[in-house]
Amino acid sequence: MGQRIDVKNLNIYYGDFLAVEDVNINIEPNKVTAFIGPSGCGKSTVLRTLDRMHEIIPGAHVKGEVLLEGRNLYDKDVDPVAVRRDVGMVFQRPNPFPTMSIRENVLAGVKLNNKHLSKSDADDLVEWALRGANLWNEVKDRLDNPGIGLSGGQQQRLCIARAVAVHPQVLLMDEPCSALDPISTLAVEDLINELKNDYTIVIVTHNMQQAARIADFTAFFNLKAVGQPGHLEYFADTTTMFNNPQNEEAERYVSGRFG
Amino acid sequence: MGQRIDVKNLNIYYGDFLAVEDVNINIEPNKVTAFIGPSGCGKSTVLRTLDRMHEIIPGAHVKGEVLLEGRNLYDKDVDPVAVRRDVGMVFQRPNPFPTMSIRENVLAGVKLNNKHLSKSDADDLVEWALRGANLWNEVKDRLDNPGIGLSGGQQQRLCIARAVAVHPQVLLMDEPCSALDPISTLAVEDLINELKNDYTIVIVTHNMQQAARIADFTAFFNLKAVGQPGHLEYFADTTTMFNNPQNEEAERYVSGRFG
Amino acid sequence: AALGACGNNEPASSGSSAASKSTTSAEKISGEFQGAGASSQQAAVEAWIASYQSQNPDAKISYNPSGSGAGVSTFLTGATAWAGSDASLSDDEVSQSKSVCADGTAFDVPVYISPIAIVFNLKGISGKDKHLNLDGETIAKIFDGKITKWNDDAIKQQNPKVDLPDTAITVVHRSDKSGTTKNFLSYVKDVAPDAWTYDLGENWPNEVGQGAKGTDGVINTVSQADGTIGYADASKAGDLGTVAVKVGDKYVSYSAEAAAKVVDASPLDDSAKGDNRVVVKLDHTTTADGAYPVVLVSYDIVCPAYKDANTAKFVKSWLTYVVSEDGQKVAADNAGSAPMSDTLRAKVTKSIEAIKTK
Amino acid sequence: MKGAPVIDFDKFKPTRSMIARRKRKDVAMGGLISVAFIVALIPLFSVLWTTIVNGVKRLNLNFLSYNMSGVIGGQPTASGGYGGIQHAIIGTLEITLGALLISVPIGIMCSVYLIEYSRGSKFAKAIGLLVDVMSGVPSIVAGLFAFSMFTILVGPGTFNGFEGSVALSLLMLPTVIKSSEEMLKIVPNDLREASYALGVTKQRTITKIVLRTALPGIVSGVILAIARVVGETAPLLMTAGYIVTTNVNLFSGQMTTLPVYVYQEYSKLKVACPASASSACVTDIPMQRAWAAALVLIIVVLILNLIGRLVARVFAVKSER
Amino acid sequence: MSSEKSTLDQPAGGKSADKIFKGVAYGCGALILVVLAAVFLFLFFRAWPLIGGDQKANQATIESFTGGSAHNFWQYVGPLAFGTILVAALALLIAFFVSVGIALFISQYAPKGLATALSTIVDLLAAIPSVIYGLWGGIVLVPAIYPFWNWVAKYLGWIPLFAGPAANPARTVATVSVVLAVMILPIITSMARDVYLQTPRLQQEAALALGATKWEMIKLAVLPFGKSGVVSASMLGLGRALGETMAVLMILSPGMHYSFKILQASQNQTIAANIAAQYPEANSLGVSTLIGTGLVLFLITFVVNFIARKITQKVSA
Ligand SMILES: Nc1ncnc2c1ncn2[C@@H]1O[C@H](COP(=O)(O)OP(=O)(O)OP(=O)(O)O)[C@@H](O)[C@H]1O
Ligand SMILES: Nc1ncnc2c1ncn2[C@@H]1O[C@H](COP(=O)(O)OP(=O)(O)OP(=O)(O)O)[C@@H](O)[C@H]1O
Ligand SMILES: [Mg+2]
Ligand SMILES: [Mg+2]
Ligand SMILES: O=P([O-])([O-])[O-]
Repeated sequence: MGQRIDVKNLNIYYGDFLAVEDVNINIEPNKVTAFIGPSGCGKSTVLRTLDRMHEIIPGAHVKGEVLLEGRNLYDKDVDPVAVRRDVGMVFQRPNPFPTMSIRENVLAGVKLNNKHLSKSDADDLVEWALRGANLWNEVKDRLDNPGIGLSGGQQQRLCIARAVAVHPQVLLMDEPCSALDPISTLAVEDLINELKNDYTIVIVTHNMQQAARIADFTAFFNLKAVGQPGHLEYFADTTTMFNNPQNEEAERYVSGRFG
Repeated sequence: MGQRIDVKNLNIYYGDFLAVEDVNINIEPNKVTAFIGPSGCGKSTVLRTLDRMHEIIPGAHVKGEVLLEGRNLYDKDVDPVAVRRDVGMVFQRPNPFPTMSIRENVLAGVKLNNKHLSKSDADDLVEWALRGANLWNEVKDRLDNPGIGLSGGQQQRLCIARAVAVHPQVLLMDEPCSALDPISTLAVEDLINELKNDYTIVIVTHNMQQAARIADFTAFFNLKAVGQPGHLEYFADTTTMFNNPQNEEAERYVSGRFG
Repeated sequence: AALGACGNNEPASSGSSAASKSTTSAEKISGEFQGAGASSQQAAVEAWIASYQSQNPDAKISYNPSGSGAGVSTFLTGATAWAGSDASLSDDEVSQSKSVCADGTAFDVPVYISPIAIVFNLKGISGKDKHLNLDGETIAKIFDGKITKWNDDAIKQQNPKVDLPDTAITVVHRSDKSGTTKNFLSYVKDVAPDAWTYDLGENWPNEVGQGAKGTDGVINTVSQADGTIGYADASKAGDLGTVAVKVGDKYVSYSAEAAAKVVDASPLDDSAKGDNRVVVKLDHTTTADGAYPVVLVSYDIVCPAYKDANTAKFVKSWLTYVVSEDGQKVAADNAGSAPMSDTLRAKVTKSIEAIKTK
Repeated sequence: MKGAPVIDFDKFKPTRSMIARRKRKDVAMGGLISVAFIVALIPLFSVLWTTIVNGVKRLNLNFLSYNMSGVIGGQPTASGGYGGIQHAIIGTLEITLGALLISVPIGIMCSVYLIEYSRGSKFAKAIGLLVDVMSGVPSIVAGLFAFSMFTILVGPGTFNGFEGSVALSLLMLPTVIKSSEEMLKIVPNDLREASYALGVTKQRTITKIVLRTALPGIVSGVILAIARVVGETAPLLMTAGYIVTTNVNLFSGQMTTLPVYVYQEYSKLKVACPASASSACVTDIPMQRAWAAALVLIIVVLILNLIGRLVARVFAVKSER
Repeated sequence: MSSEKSTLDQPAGGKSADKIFKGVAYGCGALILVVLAAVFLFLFFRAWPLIGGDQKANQATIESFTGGSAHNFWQYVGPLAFGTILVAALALLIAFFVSVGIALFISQYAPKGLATALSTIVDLLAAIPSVIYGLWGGIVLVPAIYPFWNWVAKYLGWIPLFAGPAANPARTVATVSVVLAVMILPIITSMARDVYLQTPRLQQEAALALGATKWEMIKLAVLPFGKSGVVSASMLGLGRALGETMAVLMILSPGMHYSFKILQASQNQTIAANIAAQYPEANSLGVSTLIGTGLVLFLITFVVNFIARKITQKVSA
């Protein structure tokens, strides 16, 4: 089952540069929450603070709290490595490990953590994860082929399978479809719809139609000007956001001519 | 003024592989013609044959005719270098020359034929091209700064300025907005709308809304299966294409849920 | 063939008519021993090692032809049992040796006497066993750049039968510090003191012609162009023409015997400070019949006592073999050197006897 | 377009002569480049050709399986050969292996430090600069360094294979660091992030993902570094010394390597044949041996290169596309 | 299948391995500093007698090295440094344009099959040991190139650089430069080719789409892109030429002059070759002197690389 995330007074910095200001947001378990907003407003930045991936960038740090089921991820004694096991992430461009087969890719999270898995456990896990990612039928006959031999859409689903194989409670996705063609996008969207039964999902998207199609809640981020920090402008359930937003900026944005 | 292009029985090969089959299309002068279709159907490939950029790839060649105002570009005695002067091209990702300033980038093409450009001529030309690309106001104070210091959208417009500065008759654009954020996309779309007064424009786009917004005519390319050659499935004016297509495949494609 | 023990070749059967009598009484030597030094001795030392090891199969001897200077420095650190050197020890080196020798100071004995050939390459004239006659003064003037053409009168007069061309002379000398240079120059300086006024040393003193590294460099350079002249260890002269040097009123071309003669006719250097030293003071101005005065004498440098008795035993037996008639013959056969005379051998043997093996 | 200057484009129209001139220039430059190419190949092929032609004369199994002990002048040995390079091959292998064992772990870890841990920090920049500087250290200076170091630390007159390894490792180190650095750089950041996002520690990410992905490149970089030092002569002359017998102990006693052998044989130039010698005595055997050993050296380098390529291919990131 | 319980408070494994690994990596980074310092210090200690030792003895050593033409260390090392730089600069000058030409030929002109074959050959040639170039240069090239130098001296002799008569055999700076050029050519070529091949397609297509000819495309896109890479390749080549020992040793007839007469013999000598030539016959003080010159060579390469690095930084910025 998914877990809930509560973000409190979060300020996010790259070195001295305040990239995102004072975010407060409650992300419901087992729902899909979409982040939308113009480029540079900090969607990816906020998303990455939810599993402390943000910290990988030298100098990047946060002030404020991110509570996962009430526990602050940024507490001194929390190990970011452990956080990332609970909160999985899928990236904009599919990034299977090029040296690994499909099977190895799925098992990567487990194996890299030095856990020893019996062959049959591993087989079960691979099948479970690939079925979960809607990919099993397409690849079950070639599990030992390299992962990067798959098409873009398949690769992205493989990455999702890899992420779910470590049993996270939350799944973060940063524009998971933007590098995909329409048919692959469809497959991934279908998958997201299914995954929310088991996970809490946060997805960044540029594509408002996509947000409207798959999200339960939508957060609209904005920024006043380039160089200014981004902020959470408006947060609402998706229907409200797209049909009747109570925020002028959000309305301008969702009714804008861009697709 | 723009020129018309007539493509007749064009087959396009990469080595032995027939990538696109038997294309016949008439591209009207001073109109915007959009190429749409699923990934891999050959949109870029066809576009690149229109200024013989195709030939740069080793082994790539064509059979058939591409007539620019009645003159076959592929005639034996036609110099591809001359063709490319008449038919400009803008690419998917902005590609200003990294070692050059904004000003030098704009003049790069002109300088090839005019070794000794007077300062005032050059100044005029730079201003003209940058105004034409809707970029003048943003960069007029820093023309000597490097071109790659600009934002993505600005870079793309700089590339358009560079292309128009050699005063082509036709402008080819291969997904010029796909790497841009919505605001920059808007700027480029506005620009295309203005440019068609002076040029014939052919644009490849993944984004159907974009095609609907800016194109006068739309060509829908399709392919039967991966590995099969692509082909021109349906060609119509944009209104017909999006509202009342007379082709089943096209209808399925434009009414799909993707956007 | 199966790999020899570690790829070692058994000593060649021919050439070394095993030195049976000189070392029969001596006990067999075993162990590993190293020497280093003069490259001029290399060919001779390789032959000696091969023959010596055939009598002492348990002795493993190696010689690094790193150069006289490096050889002596290494010896003075105690890392090698002996050094080969084209120059006798300096006073400084003798006193330094106190710290490596178990007792007393190091001494040098001649082991390798070799004629230095003055080689030239002149189209139509040079060739194997072809000679030009030159006296010391002419040689000095050529090597000092005073005579620049092969058809210079000075050369013509001494070679009336040869049709000398109007070719420019290119002098080729050693560019590295060299015992060969020092010996060649001391000949020139002794016989033509007016024509050759430079200080004596192991480096080439003037800026005439071209320099080349090593004997091989000189020979290669001389072979590569018309009109060249140089000097090199005679065993490497090969197909080049060589100069017959004026001794008395005859012209003598190089040979081992002719070289041996001049050594016999030369006194020992009394100024050499230190015990047991045998340093030959070559008499280049000799007029002895059939003597060839351009000669290189190369020494072995050893201690009178070693910290390790086995090393001392080895050095003693090694030197005994090297200067023995057999040893000298092996060198003469394989390196073209001049066997030392019995008189000289007697003096050398006396010094060798001084090595304490107990 | 409001405010834009009016441009008379006819003025910029390419003239016929201009077009012709550009064409001519294009053809001329193409020609010049091709000529440069051919001119350069002449000496390069001459080097190869000379070595091969002169080298094959003496290159046989006997030459490869015997050392130079017991070889007297130009006379044949008991085995029917004229001595060989077995000792030099062993010396080359051991000394190079020694250098490899020193420089590869340090080099790779240093590049890991530069790319993974401190990209862009001041200290890293300083080290990057020093690595660049180090890649310019002349081989003879490396030799002098090893020589001085052993003289001071072990004692004067020390010659052994390991001393040579130290000198060579100094030459290999920057090459290894730089090539590994390049290879680590091109590992997409995506992969690191993907690994971190799976909750993998940094150390395991680096060893299991980053280094593994970069492995083919690193290996071929290392092999090229070997190929570069395997031909070093001057630094080995002053550190590893020269010996005619086979020495398998890297840490004690002198060792001959192939390039040193080539140089030593070249220096001998000729040998004398005693009057009594049979016709089997060859006076210019040293030069023949030098060329044959040079040929072996080239073949060794060639094989190393091929292995490098092969390894790169075998370990290459597999892809079906 | 997912567990309810958060694992946040379970310690993640591999923490100590992480720390150790990081420590080792840091250590290896710092080691580079230590090594270079060690190189400098060991050479410096060994060369110390030059400064701190008996100056009379030093003078005697240097006079014996030079036959009395130099009396102190600086007089000795000056012409050597000059010769080193002259030879290396000439070699680079010759090799640079040819290398760029070959690299362009391989990366831009040659058809794919030929390009691959040529690349392989160039890579192999880059690995040929310098002792072989020395052998070849000394034995094959010296006699072969004399007629050419003779011609140059005759017709271009009015240029001071080519002042005749050309030495025969041609064991001159000119010949050595050619050999070194041949030697560094594959090195520069192989690196230049690699950067040229990496020129983004997009840049090349941008140029061609503007109506550029092939050469103009190269000038617009390929050369600027490759500039910093080619500069560092050249510097690598220069470094190699500066430090080359055996090839110079086996070919050059040395001299100790500040001379530009590259066709004449006995004009210049390089530091590296001089060390190799004098080292075997040098006594302990002589070795110190030679190590002193080695230190100077080290500093020269240090400065050259430092400048090169600055140049590449500027170009790529
Ligand atoms: N690594 C970084 N270092 C410094 N600043 C950064 C970094 N990454 C992003 N930023 C800055 O942080 C701000 C937010 O960027 P972010 O990438 O989160 O925006 P975004 O909404 O995801 O945009 P997009 O839609 O283009 O992905 C921007 O001003 C950006 O310039
Ligand atoms: N350089 C090339 N060499 C060989 N085949 C190619 C090359 N470029 C494209 N193709 C093939 O030609 C076909 C058409 O490709 P093209 O890039 O024109 O499609 P597209 O419609 O532009 O796709 P996309 O929307 O992804 O840009 C595809 O099958 C593709 O694999
Ligand atoms: Mg983003
Ligand atoms: Mg395309
Ligand atoms: O043996 P040399 O001293 O002349 O090299």
